[in-house]
Amino acid sequence: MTPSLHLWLIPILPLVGAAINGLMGRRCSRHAVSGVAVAFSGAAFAMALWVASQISSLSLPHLELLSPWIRAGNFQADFAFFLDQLSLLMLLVVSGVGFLIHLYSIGYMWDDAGFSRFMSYLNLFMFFMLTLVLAGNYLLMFIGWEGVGLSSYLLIGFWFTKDSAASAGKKAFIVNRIGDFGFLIALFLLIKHFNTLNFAQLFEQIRPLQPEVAGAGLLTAIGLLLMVGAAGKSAQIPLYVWLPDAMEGPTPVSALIHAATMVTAGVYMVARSHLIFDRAPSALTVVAIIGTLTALFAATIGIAQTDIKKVLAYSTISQLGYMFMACGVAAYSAGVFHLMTHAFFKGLLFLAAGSVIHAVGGEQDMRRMGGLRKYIPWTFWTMTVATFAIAGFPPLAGFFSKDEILWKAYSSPHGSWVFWLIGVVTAFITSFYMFRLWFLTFFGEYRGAQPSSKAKLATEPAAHDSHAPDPHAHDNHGHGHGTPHESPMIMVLPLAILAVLSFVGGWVAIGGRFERFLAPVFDSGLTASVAESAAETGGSTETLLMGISIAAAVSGLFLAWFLYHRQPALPARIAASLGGVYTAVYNKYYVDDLYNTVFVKPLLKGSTTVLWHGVDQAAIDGTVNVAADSARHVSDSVRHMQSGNLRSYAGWVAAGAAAVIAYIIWAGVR
Amino acid sequence: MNPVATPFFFYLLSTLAILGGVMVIVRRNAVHSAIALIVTLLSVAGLYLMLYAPFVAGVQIIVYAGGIMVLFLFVIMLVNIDRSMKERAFNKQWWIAIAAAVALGALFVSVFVKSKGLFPERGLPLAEESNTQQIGLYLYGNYMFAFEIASLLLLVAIIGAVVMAKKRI
Amino acid sequence: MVPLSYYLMLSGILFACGILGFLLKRNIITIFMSIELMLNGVNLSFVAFAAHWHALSGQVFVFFVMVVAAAEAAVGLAIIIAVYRTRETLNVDQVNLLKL
Amino acid sequence: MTQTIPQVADYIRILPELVLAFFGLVVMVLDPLLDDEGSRKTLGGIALLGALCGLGASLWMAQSPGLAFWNMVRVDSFSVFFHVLITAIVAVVILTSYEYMAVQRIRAGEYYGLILFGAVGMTLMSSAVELVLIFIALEISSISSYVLAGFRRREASSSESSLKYFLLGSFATAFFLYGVALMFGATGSTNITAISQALQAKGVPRLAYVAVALMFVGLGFKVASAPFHVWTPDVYEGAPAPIVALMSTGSKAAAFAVLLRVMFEINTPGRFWLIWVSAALSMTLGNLSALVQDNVKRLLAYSSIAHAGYLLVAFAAQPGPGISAAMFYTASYAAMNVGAFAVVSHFAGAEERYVTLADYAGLGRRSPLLAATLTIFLLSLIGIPITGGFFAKFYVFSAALKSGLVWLTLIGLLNSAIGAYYYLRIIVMMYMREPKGEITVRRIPASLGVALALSVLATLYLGVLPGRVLDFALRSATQLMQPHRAAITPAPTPPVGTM
Repeated sequence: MTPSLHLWLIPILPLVGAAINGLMGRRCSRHAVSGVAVAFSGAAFAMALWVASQISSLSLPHLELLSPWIRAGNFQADFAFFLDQLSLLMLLVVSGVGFLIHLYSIGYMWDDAGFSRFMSYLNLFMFFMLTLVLAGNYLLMFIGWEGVGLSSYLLIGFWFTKDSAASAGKKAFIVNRIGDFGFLIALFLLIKHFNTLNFAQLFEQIRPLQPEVAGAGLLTAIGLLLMVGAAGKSAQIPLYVWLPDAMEGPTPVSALIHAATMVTAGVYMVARSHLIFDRAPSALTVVAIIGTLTALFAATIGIAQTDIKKVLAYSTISQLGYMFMACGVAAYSAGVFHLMTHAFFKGLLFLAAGSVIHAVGGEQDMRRMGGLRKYIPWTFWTMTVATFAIAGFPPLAGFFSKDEILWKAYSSPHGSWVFWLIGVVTAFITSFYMFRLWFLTFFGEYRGAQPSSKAKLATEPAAHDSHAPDPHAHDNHGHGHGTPHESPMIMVLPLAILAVLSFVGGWVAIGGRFERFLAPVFDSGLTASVAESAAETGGSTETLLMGISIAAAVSGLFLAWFLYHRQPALPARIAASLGGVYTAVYNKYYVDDLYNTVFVKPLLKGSTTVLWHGVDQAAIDGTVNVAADSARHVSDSVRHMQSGNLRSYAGWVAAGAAAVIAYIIWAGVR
Repeated sequence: MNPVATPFFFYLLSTLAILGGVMVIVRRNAVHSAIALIVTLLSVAGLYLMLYAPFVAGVQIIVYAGGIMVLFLFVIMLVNIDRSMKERAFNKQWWIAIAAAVALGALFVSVFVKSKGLFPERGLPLAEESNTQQIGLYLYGNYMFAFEIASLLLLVAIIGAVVMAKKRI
Repeated sequence: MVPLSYYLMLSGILFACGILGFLLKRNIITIFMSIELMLNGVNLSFVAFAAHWHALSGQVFVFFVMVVAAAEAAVGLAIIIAVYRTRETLNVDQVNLLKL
Repeated sequence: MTQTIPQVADYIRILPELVLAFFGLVVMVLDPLLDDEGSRKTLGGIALLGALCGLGASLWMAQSPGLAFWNMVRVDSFSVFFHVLITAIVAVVILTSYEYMAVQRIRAGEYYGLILFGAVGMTLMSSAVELVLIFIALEISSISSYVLAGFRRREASSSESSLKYFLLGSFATAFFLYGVALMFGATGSTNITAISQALQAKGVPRLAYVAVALMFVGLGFKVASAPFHVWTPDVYEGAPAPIVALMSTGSKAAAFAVLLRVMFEINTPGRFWLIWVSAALSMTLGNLSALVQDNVKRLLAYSSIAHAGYLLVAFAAQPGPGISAAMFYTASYAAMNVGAFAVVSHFAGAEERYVTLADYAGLGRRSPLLAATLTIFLLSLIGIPITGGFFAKFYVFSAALKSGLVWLTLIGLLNSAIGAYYYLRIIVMMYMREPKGEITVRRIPASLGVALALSVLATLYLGVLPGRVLDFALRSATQLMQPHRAAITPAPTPPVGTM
């Protein structure tokens, strides 16, 4: 028996922080509150690092049984924590990124009236997320799962005086509930057939099972239901609708919950359940298809967005799609790898976006930004790293993970060139909209509000993206307008660290080290191993495909540069050349125009009208709204059963009795 | 065979009971309904006698007809009877009510008709002479606890009645 | 000898009469009387079954039903008086403050 | 017929009832000697003491399981479970009433007396194994709640609620009684064990089916399951809030105990689809009607109908996991609902003026503690993990799916999604809306604080460490299943009637 690591301390630490801040934060100074919040999340991170350092002396998977929990009949679930390479990785990512975002939030939320409440919620979120990651059985995992949903609801609705924030929070909550049913039913099925939810015993029972090739079967059903749960939490088609709305929350929340950690819980869950999926090929295919479609779909919507956070939100959905694509082709380690790098660069993107928003006084519309690189150099440079990383430029982190996924999508026995092709197209679009964002925000001229005379350049990092700030907050509205200004050090520091990670984070995979690290976890226990069949293709094809994906990234950059950096000057040049020569330059513009009308405009238009307005808003939101309306309608008519008249009530009872007796006579006769 | 249990008496008493029951429903005046109900109660008491249950028959007359119905009449007198009389006796959905009740009644009756075979006649009557004594033994023997706890029920009823009928609390 | 099922049918009819009265009448007191009618139907079948099974426990049960009926009558009529005090009516259709 | 004197053990097996009745009598005797203020303070204290002594007596009673008073009462884990649950509920309700009665300025002597007497009925329902006794106990608890519902004497709505409850309650009781009569006719006995033996030995006569249906009507009414639920919203709206807490948890728990005994110990024939349909209807109707409700008391009434539906799902499942899941659900529902109504009764103020959803706007700011506790209860009602409501639903649906009730599980889960919406409405109101008007929220008095703390602790305990309670429930379930199996002499006929 390996020595106890006291893993339970890791989630408990942030909980203590949350409790302290929640109960006493109101009465303490902001310094004390931030000290507590950072100290406890930092302690969790330190603990995680310590655990990582002990790993060589452990036999993984390492199971820590805290106490028996439920032993009802032959069903059992324990308070147990489960540490293997996968959960260790998740642990490090969650606590590390979480810690950085705690730091950042201190600066960002400093002047908000609900500062202590915010910090308390963040800590609470960390508690649930770490529980989810470390859970030794599905039940504990589900508790963390629901808990992160709850804290996400609290944090999205943080500026609850805003109607949109409140309803966004509610939407997130309810859509997530739908996904949770899938998860719950899957758990019930597991209980029914395996009588346990503990990972160790459960997987022991599943391991000897053979794959269900013909399609339908118990494991397929469980896999599909788990995928429903994952789709809800990780914002996949068709349950992604809540994530863009969730951007109503404060930006650090978007970074922590809706980019780096919580939304990846679905991927983690699928990876954790890989033994089930390995034996359910049709469920796996569904996962891959959903992931691929989501990746493409969300990316195309991302093109048409003008709100900087919405672009990032759709980008998150799209990147999550990549991860599911990887899981769907049974390349779990690739998916988890992308999960990790994505946590770095997307967390960074959101934090940098927050810094931008903060710099321009709460403006989120990219059309009213521009030229910001002069004003906020730190933000600019870190954002640049992140943008290149997400676009997949070597040697940044995103390149390695995305390339790995694309390669696996092509070469895996579960994969197909279709997945690869869509993946590459998506990579191109991703690169395009990210650089569009980059150019619009940082290059050209500043198109925002002009500096006003009374603008103060005080460090005013308050809740600028709250359009209707909490009335109890300080007067934090209006100060921000003026010349864009850099954020305080405490916000810049996390940016810098994440930038470094986004840069070097992918290097761990060089030479397949990452895959080997996770290999013991993802051993499918089946005879036909993924790795063997992949090895035979290898070599030149891989290099070729890698080249294509780099080319896609570069062309995305080029197109964005062409349209959003060069084109802004277009009107002026036309004016200059009005009376003059039709030069090659003009001709080039003609081509540009043609190109524009033939390719870009339809794409944009299609993206806007068909996908965004049509599918996203009308079809899916519409369905949700119609469902809500009709429920309300039915509710109103059902309510009229309650006429208040005693005799009609007695009539219901009598009619019910008549029905019951009639049925039972019929049943008795039968 | 016990001479009392003749079909003639059964038909007479059951006709009276049903008539009383119908009159309870159709009369507008609450006092008339109450009197019709007393007729039903008395004829049911007669039927109890035919079923070898003199004690229950006695209790039926004393408690029901004598106690409960007097209470009813008393309350009818207490409240303003004129106004209640003028109102229409039936509500508008009378046919739904009739349908539901008739359906229920038909269901019961059909069950009993069909279950006729299930209940073969048993010749031995219960001992009528010692009936009261036997019931007394039951009440203070096996049913002692139920009998005691029934007193608590009556206590609750008394408290409840006092609370609800008090002018102010 | 009258067969058992005749008694049972009579009890069913009385019970149905009670239901009918409950559903039809507007005066709260007569509605309450209908409940007594239903209880009588029940009692009759108890006594009939007691005769059938030669089991006195059926008659004892009837005794307890009567106790309960008396208790209910006392409380019920008091409640009716309380309602009458606040509403000045015994029409059940007008007692509908609470609805929807 | 045995003519012996009851033994000491017999009295120990009804000790909680004796203790509760004794304290009820003390309250009634002291009532005339005290003025209004004294009646509220002293008698409330005595009643609380009574409930606590009842709780202690229930635990003591657990030491001597067995039959008492010639097969009238059976003390087993099952009845101990409900005794403890009900006395605990009563204690919390009394704590809640302590302040409520002062605010409403109602003389409290009879009030506490009736609560204690009603508790006698409720506890007795869970241990009685003779239909006579079940019936009398049911009536004791019903009659006291009829009267308690009308205790806000200055309000017309309260007496209306009392009247509706009374008339419909008696109506339903008549159905229950008719069912008992037919069961007696079918088996020749009114003792549950004897009935179950008779049904197993001789096959199931058609009459027994009808009897089960009629008993189900009566008990379905008491537990507020569709389509016999119509009385619930009206009665809950008019009745005093602490009494609603008692009715929706205590009376309901007792009625469920009877239903469990009747359904499972008798192993009633033909129950499956009855329960199935009733469960599905209750969940759907309850949740749908609650969606547009603006009165919080009514909303919680509809929610209580929905929860009766979830609970009935467990009844449709296999007996073993089903009974234990139902018991666990009853306990956790009691914890959260008593708490929720405690908050409602505190917030309602004099004459229960503030009970609409709009009144709750901004409660999070005006009284953070009150809002936070209510939030915990509402989250539990939704079924969020680490609250009792989660495991309650979890066990019920897991039991249902284990028994292959896929559709019922799906309906239930879908319903709990709909349900989340209207509970969230309250939470959103409390935290995300500006307070309107100047509703002054009184400070939380010590008694209510204790009541809330107990409910919160119970809710969280059941949500974090459900193991012990569930274990106990499972053992009770096996005990409940055993006696008639053990008592049956090996009969040649196979068990009949399960459809």
